[in-house]
Amino acid sequence: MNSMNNVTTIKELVTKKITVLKEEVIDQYQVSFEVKKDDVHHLLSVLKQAGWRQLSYLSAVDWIEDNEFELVYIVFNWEKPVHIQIRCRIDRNAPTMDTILPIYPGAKYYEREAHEFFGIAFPGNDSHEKQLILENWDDIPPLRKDFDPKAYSDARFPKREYSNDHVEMNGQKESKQAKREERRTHILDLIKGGKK
Amino acid sequence: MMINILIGFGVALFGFVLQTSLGGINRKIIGRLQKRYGPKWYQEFLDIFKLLSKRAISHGWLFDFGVIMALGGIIATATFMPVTNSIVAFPNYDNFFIFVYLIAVGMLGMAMSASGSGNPYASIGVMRALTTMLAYEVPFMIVILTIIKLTGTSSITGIAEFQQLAGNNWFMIALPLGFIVSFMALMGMLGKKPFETYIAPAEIASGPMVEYGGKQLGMLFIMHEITVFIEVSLFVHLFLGGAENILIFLLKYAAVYTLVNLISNVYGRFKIDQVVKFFYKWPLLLAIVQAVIAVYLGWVI
Amino acid sequence: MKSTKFSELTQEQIDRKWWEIGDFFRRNSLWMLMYCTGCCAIELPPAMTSAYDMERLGMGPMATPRQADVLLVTGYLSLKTLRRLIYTYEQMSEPKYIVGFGSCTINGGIYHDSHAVINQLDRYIPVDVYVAGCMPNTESVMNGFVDLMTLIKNKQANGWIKYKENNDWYKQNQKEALGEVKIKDEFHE
Amino acid sequence: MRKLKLFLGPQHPGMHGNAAIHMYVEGDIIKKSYLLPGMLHRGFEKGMERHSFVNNISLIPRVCVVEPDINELAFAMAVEKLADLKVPERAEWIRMIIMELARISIHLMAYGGLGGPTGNYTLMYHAHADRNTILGFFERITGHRVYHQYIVPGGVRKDLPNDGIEADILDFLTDLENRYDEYRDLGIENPTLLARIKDTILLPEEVVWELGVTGIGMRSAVNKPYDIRKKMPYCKYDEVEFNVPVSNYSDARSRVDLKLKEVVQSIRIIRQCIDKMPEGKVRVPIAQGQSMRWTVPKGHVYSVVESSRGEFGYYMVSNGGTHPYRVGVRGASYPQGLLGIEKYMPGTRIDDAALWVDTMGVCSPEIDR
Repeated sequence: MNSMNNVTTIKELVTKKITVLKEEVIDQYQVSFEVKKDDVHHLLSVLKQAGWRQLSYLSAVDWIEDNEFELVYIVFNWEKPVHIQIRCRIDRNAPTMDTILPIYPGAKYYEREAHEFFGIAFPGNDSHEKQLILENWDDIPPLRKDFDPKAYSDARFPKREYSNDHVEMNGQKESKQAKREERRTHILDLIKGGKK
Repeated sequence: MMINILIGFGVALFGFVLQTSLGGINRKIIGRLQKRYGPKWYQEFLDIFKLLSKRAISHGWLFDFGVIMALGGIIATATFMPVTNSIVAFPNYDNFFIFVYLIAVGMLGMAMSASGSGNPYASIGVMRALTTMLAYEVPFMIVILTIIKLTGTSSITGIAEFQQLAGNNWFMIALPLGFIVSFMALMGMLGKKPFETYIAPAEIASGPMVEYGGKQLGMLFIMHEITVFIEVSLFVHLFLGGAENILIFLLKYAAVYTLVNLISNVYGRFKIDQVVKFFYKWPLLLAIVQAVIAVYLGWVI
Repeated sequence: MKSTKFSELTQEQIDRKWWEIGDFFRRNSLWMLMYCTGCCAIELPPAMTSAYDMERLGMGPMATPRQADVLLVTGYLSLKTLRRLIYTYEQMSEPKYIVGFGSCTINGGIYHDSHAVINQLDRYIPVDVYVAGCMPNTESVMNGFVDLMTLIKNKQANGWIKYKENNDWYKQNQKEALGEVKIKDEFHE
Repeated sequence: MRKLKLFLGPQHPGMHGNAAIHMYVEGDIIKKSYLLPGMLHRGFEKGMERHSFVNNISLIPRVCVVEPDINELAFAMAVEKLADLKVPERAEWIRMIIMELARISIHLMAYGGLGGPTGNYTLMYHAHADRNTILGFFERITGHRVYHQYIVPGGVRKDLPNDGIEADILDFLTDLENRYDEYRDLGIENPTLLARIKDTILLPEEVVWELGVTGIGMRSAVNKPYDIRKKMPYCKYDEVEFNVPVSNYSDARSRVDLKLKEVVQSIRIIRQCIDKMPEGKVRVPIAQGQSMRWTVPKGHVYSVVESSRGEFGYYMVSNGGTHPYRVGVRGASYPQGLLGIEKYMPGTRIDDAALWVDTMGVCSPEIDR
């Protein structure tokens, strides 16, 4: 199959140049490479020259148990339609990653957003520290796993108090089942002619 | 004198009522064209009185004074307006140039007040309104001067009577090119769609009116209705042969205003530079050609 | 003594009569502000255009807050929007009304646990009519507007008076949620 | 000349979403501009981590308000890839019908939206009237007008109703096709509108590659059928015939023109779908009644669909639990909305700012999330 060929050529292209920690073929249109932090820029520029000219997505995943952030770069080539995920782990305590702006200028706002939601610094991208989506944010970056939005919301935004509870919890009031049963027996009684 | 002034105010009131109800009816007609039911015919009255019933916010005395000046100037202009040949408040003063100068007072008041609000969108809107005015005035004036040259008078009733005396030979037919030019100019004056540039809600958030609300906006709406009345009835008198009685006036007035609305309904709006370029291209050329044909060659039907 | 009291009373009555006449005009010509704060705004175009045609009730979109009578809070309010909404509401000329759309304005709705969305709109600005649902049908949107008209007729749509009388309470709540209400947003540059 | 700072939005009739453009103007020319996003931020990505895979079905359509179905499909495809679910064939065809109906409705809305900045409101009313008919079809099929929650992992929620909906859809499409020329005359063939949209708001090819613009913006500039539906077909797009309209000169007019041409192609696709649709099941049961305990195997996947504005993707990470570990949304209008406005809006006039946003297809909810 033609599109499977694409995947194999990519594999050859990538493994020839860079040591890949882990590779995965998700399906015929998608492959994933996990590489070392220092290799990302090299790999991205190799891929860009090979035709993967579009940066589709850039974000991070918070692996709090490993105490690491995982950065994900997804690039795409319209001629050989394969999405390539490039993932690398960085330290969670002082997360920094050099910007990829020289390679993909479109990454500017993705990096700014990653800084806002994860607190990852991107030296080289001079606007990465400005606020983008949040305003006057005063807590830890909200997409980190140790941030609890429910607690934040409870503390900041009071909930509406309802004077009577319209949600029937099981057990406290008679259940719908019992009511239905009662109605049924009542109707049966009527049919039988119990009340006269 | 007193009675003349009373008739003058009567004309202004008549113009307001006429234009407001016709505006509502036109909104309904346009609603039908847009596949919907449309508002009530008296919706414009409700809107204006609602605005007058609201509380006002002031942005300084210039802002308030400008609105009053605009409304006063326009009412003063309307008092000079002949409705039919016989209903004229000041019979010898219904000169065309009086309207040109008095309308400027109203416009100036509005421009002053809008700039006094301090909103940048308002000043952009005022600038655009003045630019549009500069654009349509030139071809329009050439056509009007042709008419004045032909009739030998600049009195509105005089021009209307001239047309009626010539066997209802309206200037609409006698000066076809001039009619087309001044119809475009009328659409520019009324701020109808291809030339709606100075209102342009999606660009500059309704331009000069951006800071108005409540009573001031209500007054500006009244002013706008009377301005439309003045401009459309000027057009009726100059090109459609005026009116012998009030029924004919209403008919002609409604026809012109509805036509303007129908045309503007299917158009988008130009940018301000396109408005200027447009008016300085074909209408100006047509107006000059018309003037040459009519005045020097004398080819008037 | 008696006569002055009598005349005062008539003045009040006259004012009330005027207010009632004003109410007639106000409820028949509600101009709404074109501000799409959230996702329920997607049901406004059908309400405005041919299918339901809001204009037959005298309602129409207006460009700026000064000109508008009704503020439609269409859906969830993130903190950033709430700040702008307060600016907008305070710019509108009185009498002014607010219609809250969707469950999100009532109790947070589907975003009740979000870090960015407030839960209860009427703590920050007064609301006259709520339209429930996520998202409310166009029929219920139109019904909400008719309800607002009835409320104006019955003199119950007085949220703007409440906002003036309890201004301290509202300001306090706004401050709790937003920190400083009026900020300069130059820091985004 | 005095430099003014102007705010286009958030409360401005020219902005269609809740976002603001701050611009510095000299005369009528914009010298500097940037988007102020975030007014529709709801913390979606965090919210999805807090809901189970099944509960997320009701949350996801709300990411992009004007076009909810692409979210449902992208999410469902991501979960299906992770959990290795095989979707019944009929469900794939029904999904395609829904997607293409949604595409027609969003293109009509965008085309009518052209009437806003240019002032041709008649166009807007007509387009919205037709869009409302499509919303009516959605209500009959799914029970909801806007947020359908219809495309779920494993198929679609229920079968098409048995009241002749196919015939009604075909009738409507024929009607729409008959009025296609009328639409063009009212909109992009209209001389006053042409003056506004022709040769303005250019998007050259190198800018497309620099920003990463996809969808109609890209296809109008590079003259190649770069469409996800063609390049990496999902559903049954490889079994239907359709063209991808392209052009090599991207101004506002050609982008709107492509939208209208895509409507024609969508009509073609829906006709084929209704023709070829087999009978059968529409859903594989996923959780067997235990929706809170249904786990999805470990993995990470990026699933894309072609939205009306371009490539719309979900990046999903599962750690083998009941909840997704991380969901990232790639909004289709992210590149042109943020970087595009900052870099390429300066130089245009204030008149064109609203038109810029409109024809580039900037959808603020998917930028903010």
